[in-house]
Amino acid sequence: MATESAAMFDTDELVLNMGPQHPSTHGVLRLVLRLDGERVKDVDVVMGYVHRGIEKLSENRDWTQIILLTDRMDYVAAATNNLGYCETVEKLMEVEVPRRARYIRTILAELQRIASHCLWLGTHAMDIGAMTVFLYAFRERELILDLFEEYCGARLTYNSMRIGGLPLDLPSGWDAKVRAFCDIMDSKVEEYEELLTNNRIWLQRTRGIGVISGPDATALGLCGPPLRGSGVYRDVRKDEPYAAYDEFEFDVPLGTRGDTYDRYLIRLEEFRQSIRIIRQAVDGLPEGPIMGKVPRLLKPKAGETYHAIESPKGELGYFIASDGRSTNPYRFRVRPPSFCNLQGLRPLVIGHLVADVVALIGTLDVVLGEVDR
Amino acid sequence: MVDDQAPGDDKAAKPADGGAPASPEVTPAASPTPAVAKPAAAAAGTKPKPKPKPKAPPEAPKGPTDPPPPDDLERPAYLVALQEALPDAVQAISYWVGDWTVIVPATALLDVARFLRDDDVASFDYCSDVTASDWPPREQRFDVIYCLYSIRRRHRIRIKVRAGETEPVPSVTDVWPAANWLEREMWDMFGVNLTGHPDLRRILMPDNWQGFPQRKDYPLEGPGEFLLESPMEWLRLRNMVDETEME
Amino acid sequence: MAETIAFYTLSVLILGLAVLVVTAKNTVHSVVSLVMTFLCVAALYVVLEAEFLAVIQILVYAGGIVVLYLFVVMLVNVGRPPEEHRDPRRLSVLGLGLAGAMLLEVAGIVAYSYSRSTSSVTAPAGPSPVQGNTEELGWLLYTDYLIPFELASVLLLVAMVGAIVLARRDL
Amino acid sequence: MIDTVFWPLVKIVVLLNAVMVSVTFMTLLERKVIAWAQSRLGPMRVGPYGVLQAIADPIKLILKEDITPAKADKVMFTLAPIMSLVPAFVVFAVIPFGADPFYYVADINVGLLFIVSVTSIGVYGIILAGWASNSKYPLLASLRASAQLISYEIAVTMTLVSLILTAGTLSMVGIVEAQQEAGVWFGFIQPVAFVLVLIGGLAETNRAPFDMPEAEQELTGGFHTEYSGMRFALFFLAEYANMIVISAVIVVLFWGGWLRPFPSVDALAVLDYIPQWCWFFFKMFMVLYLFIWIRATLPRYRYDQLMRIGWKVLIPIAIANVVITAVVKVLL
Repeated sequence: MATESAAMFDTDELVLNMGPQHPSTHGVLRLVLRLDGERVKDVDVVMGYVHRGIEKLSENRDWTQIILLTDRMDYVAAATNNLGYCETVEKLMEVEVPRRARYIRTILAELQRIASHCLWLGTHAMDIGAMTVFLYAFRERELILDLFEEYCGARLTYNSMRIGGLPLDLPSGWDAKVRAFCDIMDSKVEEYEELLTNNRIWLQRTRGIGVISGPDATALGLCGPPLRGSGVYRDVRKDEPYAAYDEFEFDVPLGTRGDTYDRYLIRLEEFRQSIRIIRQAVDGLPEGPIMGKVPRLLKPKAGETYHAIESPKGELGYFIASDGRSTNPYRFRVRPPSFCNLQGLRPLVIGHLVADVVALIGTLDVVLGEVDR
Repeated sequence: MVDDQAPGDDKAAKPADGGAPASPEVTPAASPTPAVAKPAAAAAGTKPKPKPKPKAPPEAPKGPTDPPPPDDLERPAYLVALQEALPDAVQAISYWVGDWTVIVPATALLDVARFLRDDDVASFDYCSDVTASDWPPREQRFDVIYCLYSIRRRHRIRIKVRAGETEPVPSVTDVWPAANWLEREMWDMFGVNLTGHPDLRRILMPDNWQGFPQRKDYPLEGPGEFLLESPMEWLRLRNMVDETEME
Repeated sequence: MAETIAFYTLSVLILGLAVLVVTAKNTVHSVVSLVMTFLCVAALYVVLEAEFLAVIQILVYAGGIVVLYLFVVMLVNVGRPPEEHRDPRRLSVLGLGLAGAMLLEVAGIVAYSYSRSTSSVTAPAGPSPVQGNTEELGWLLYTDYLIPFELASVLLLVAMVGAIVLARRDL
Repeated sequence: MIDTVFWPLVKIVVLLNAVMVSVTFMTLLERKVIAWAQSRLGPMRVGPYGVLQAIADPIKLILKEDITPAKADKVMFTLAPIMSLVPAFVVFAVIPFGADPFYYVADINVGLLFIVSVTSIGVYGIILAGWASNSKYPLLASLRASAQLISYEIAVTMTLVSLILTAGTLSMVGIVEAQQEAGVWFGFIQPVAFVLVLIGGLAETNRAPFDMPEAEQELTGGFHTEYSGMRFALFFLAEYANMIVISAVIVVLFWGGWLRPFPSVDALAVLDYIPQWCWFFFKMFMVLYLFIWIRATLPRYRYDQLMRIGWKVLIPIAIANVVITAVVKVLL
């Protein structure tokens, strides 16, 4: 009897399988949580459910055909994926991109950043239970998608860049629409702030949740807003300028505490900075060609390079090796920011509650299409 | 999930496509084995099999060029420091379109990694990427590539380690925790013989996957050679895993 | 007439459910039967026009205590098959003895109350200045039975403190 | 016989149907209000402006296949939705929609206590649903829900004590009459109590921002994850019926029930031409609207924060409120 009652007071570990079909794992992420009550003791992150082998596929495609494969990685930020790939190949081929094309690329990339952050804000807020923000954010994202549709005809997977420049010039009147959008977005960011920034519940749900120090975040390879949220000054746009970023003024917001709330503030500030960049780019848009001098048959010289850009999620790097003989890359490797950020989930989550798990998945802003590729 | 197979053995997972029974583990990395060097062998005119591959690439590259830097180019301070501190560790230095690469032997990898992380001039505190590329004709077929970045000093470097199929490559997870998953993915895709990794499991492919998809001799199409060989067995294994996964 | 029907129906229900409480193999089923029993008892109180008592019966027993029972039962039983009854006849002698004693006691009380049927058992000492069931109960508790009432509350307080001390090991 | 059996039965039937219909339209109202809050239109397809959506939804739920999971406890799985629905409906018996006995089923002298005790039974439906589903998410959710219900019940009941002290009666009709005599709605005398009951009511009905038990994003729907079809609809009915109950109780206790504004000011007697039940339903609608508005606006609390608020904030305030009310009552 004594042993029995002792056994009855043992606490069992509850293994909870979260996903891959779960409303807030942002796709097909699966978490195997080991719970003590509702507190997470350990988590095993399982992924690969949408692994399509984009790297392998790309090694068997033309250099140009790969652009449309990159659309499918981070499908909420297709333009930055295009940009990163095209920049890398241009670096490998040492192609000069005309200034106008670089400006337009910057505008597209920053619009894309706003769109991606809108989606992040909506889903993150939704995970924490603020469902109205979700629809507000999607309302603004819709405006950007309209702009993209007008530019290249597609709303999600744009295929909007080419190696050496751009396939299309801006439609007439597009810049005015972008300016109008910037004005709208300015006021909408205020609206998001009103709804969330000083909301007591929002503060309680995000402050002090998922704290990670700057050195830890660096060591873990976090990138983008999660890294900057811990106060590490790292923004590829500033550190290794690409496209036309060295010609614009913008600030890199940094966090101080490294918690979910700081990462939220940073992304909200990035809305404003993106708008600032877009305004400068639209105002200073130079005339000129949109396509550089690129041979018709792309066949870079044998060699390898790694090039990174700042995608909305963080450092999006491409490692590309050309063998100099075939018309496809010999090795095509993507350094997916979501993948590296997702690696930070385990240390962030341990010790928190189940309800925080969804908040932390949200704060890392992972897109499973990019994690799995 | 956690207590699934311990897939540390990359020999068992050699793709055996098209009925080429040559097993690479007989002569590991000693000479280009028939299976791995088949395209090269076909190009050379020798005919090891009566059934040649219909779509063999015309000529397989022998390996990356790794061009040396031009003589008039000044080497960055961190490279000089590295060469001074560990002169034996640097096999070669390569420069291409603005990227510096040091090629180090696998045995010296950890020393180089620690030096690059801790040295004040270098201070490569951020491990951007770990990946590999596969050059089957070469004796040491894998290039394991570490893309490093220094947030403090804002410069980049790549470390490259050449490794044969069974040659051990130490894990740098202790140096940069970021390498944990990246190495897992590299192992998952290439089957590089990683040693000392804390959690070496498949990451993108299913746990019971056979073969390493990113290798150049792995077929692009088809649901995997294992499925082609014995679909019923594949189905059985798959169902079994599904049941045991249900905790 | 209607009251009689209600009384007997409820009595049968209570007895049947009470038997279910002790015979159900699954502990959760047994606890649910217990809840039903309490609800029927409450209904019985309503028939006796003791609404306050009925409501308190539901609130305290059905809505409070048994919920905690259910909690414990659910948590302890997760993933375990319901335990088989061990030798059911082992304690039957003791049980029978207790039942007999209980019967004797009830019989004694009935006989005693019949023998003194002139004076009401529940009559308050002083004249009650209030009307109604609830008020009367309150009046009784705070006049005649003040000390037992306060003692009971102190007892509950002690029990609560004890439970907290037991539950928190790091106190 | 007609007075004691027939009329009450008729009233019960009418009331039950009215509650069911109002629940369906309540869902439509919720969808519409939230849609407007979110700058969209909400249901627009079924009927003009989507008003018939309220009919289409229940029909859909009734026609859906009713699935019982293979490893569920069949008896309890069926019993749970019933156990959560019945208390929610029983409570309507004592809610007075007007001064005339025609407007309520019963006026028992422990009306308020009756409501508290009967609603406390509703927790069984949730616990048993979670347990009987034999699935982890519902189990976690039902644990959350029952812990939440029990803790907030304490706070709400404590607060109600101060109301009882103010009104001097437990009868629902009596409480409204007391407000008439006092000439002021108790919401103005006991604003703290109103806020407490409102928060507690939100928590007890598992509404945002306290909707952890049903947190779709965390627990994939909560204790009714495994339910479908009509049994799910029963939970749905129970939840919304509970909302209506809570709003009705709030109206009776704090906003004068069927009374017009400023019941003691004769100059406004013209307002009496509006029927009493209209006042009641108007006030109830306002409270329900408040519930929906809150849901559209606020994020969700975390479970431990919710419990902390319940035990460390609401209950102490409620107890303090009782003490203060008692002292004031004795002094006056």
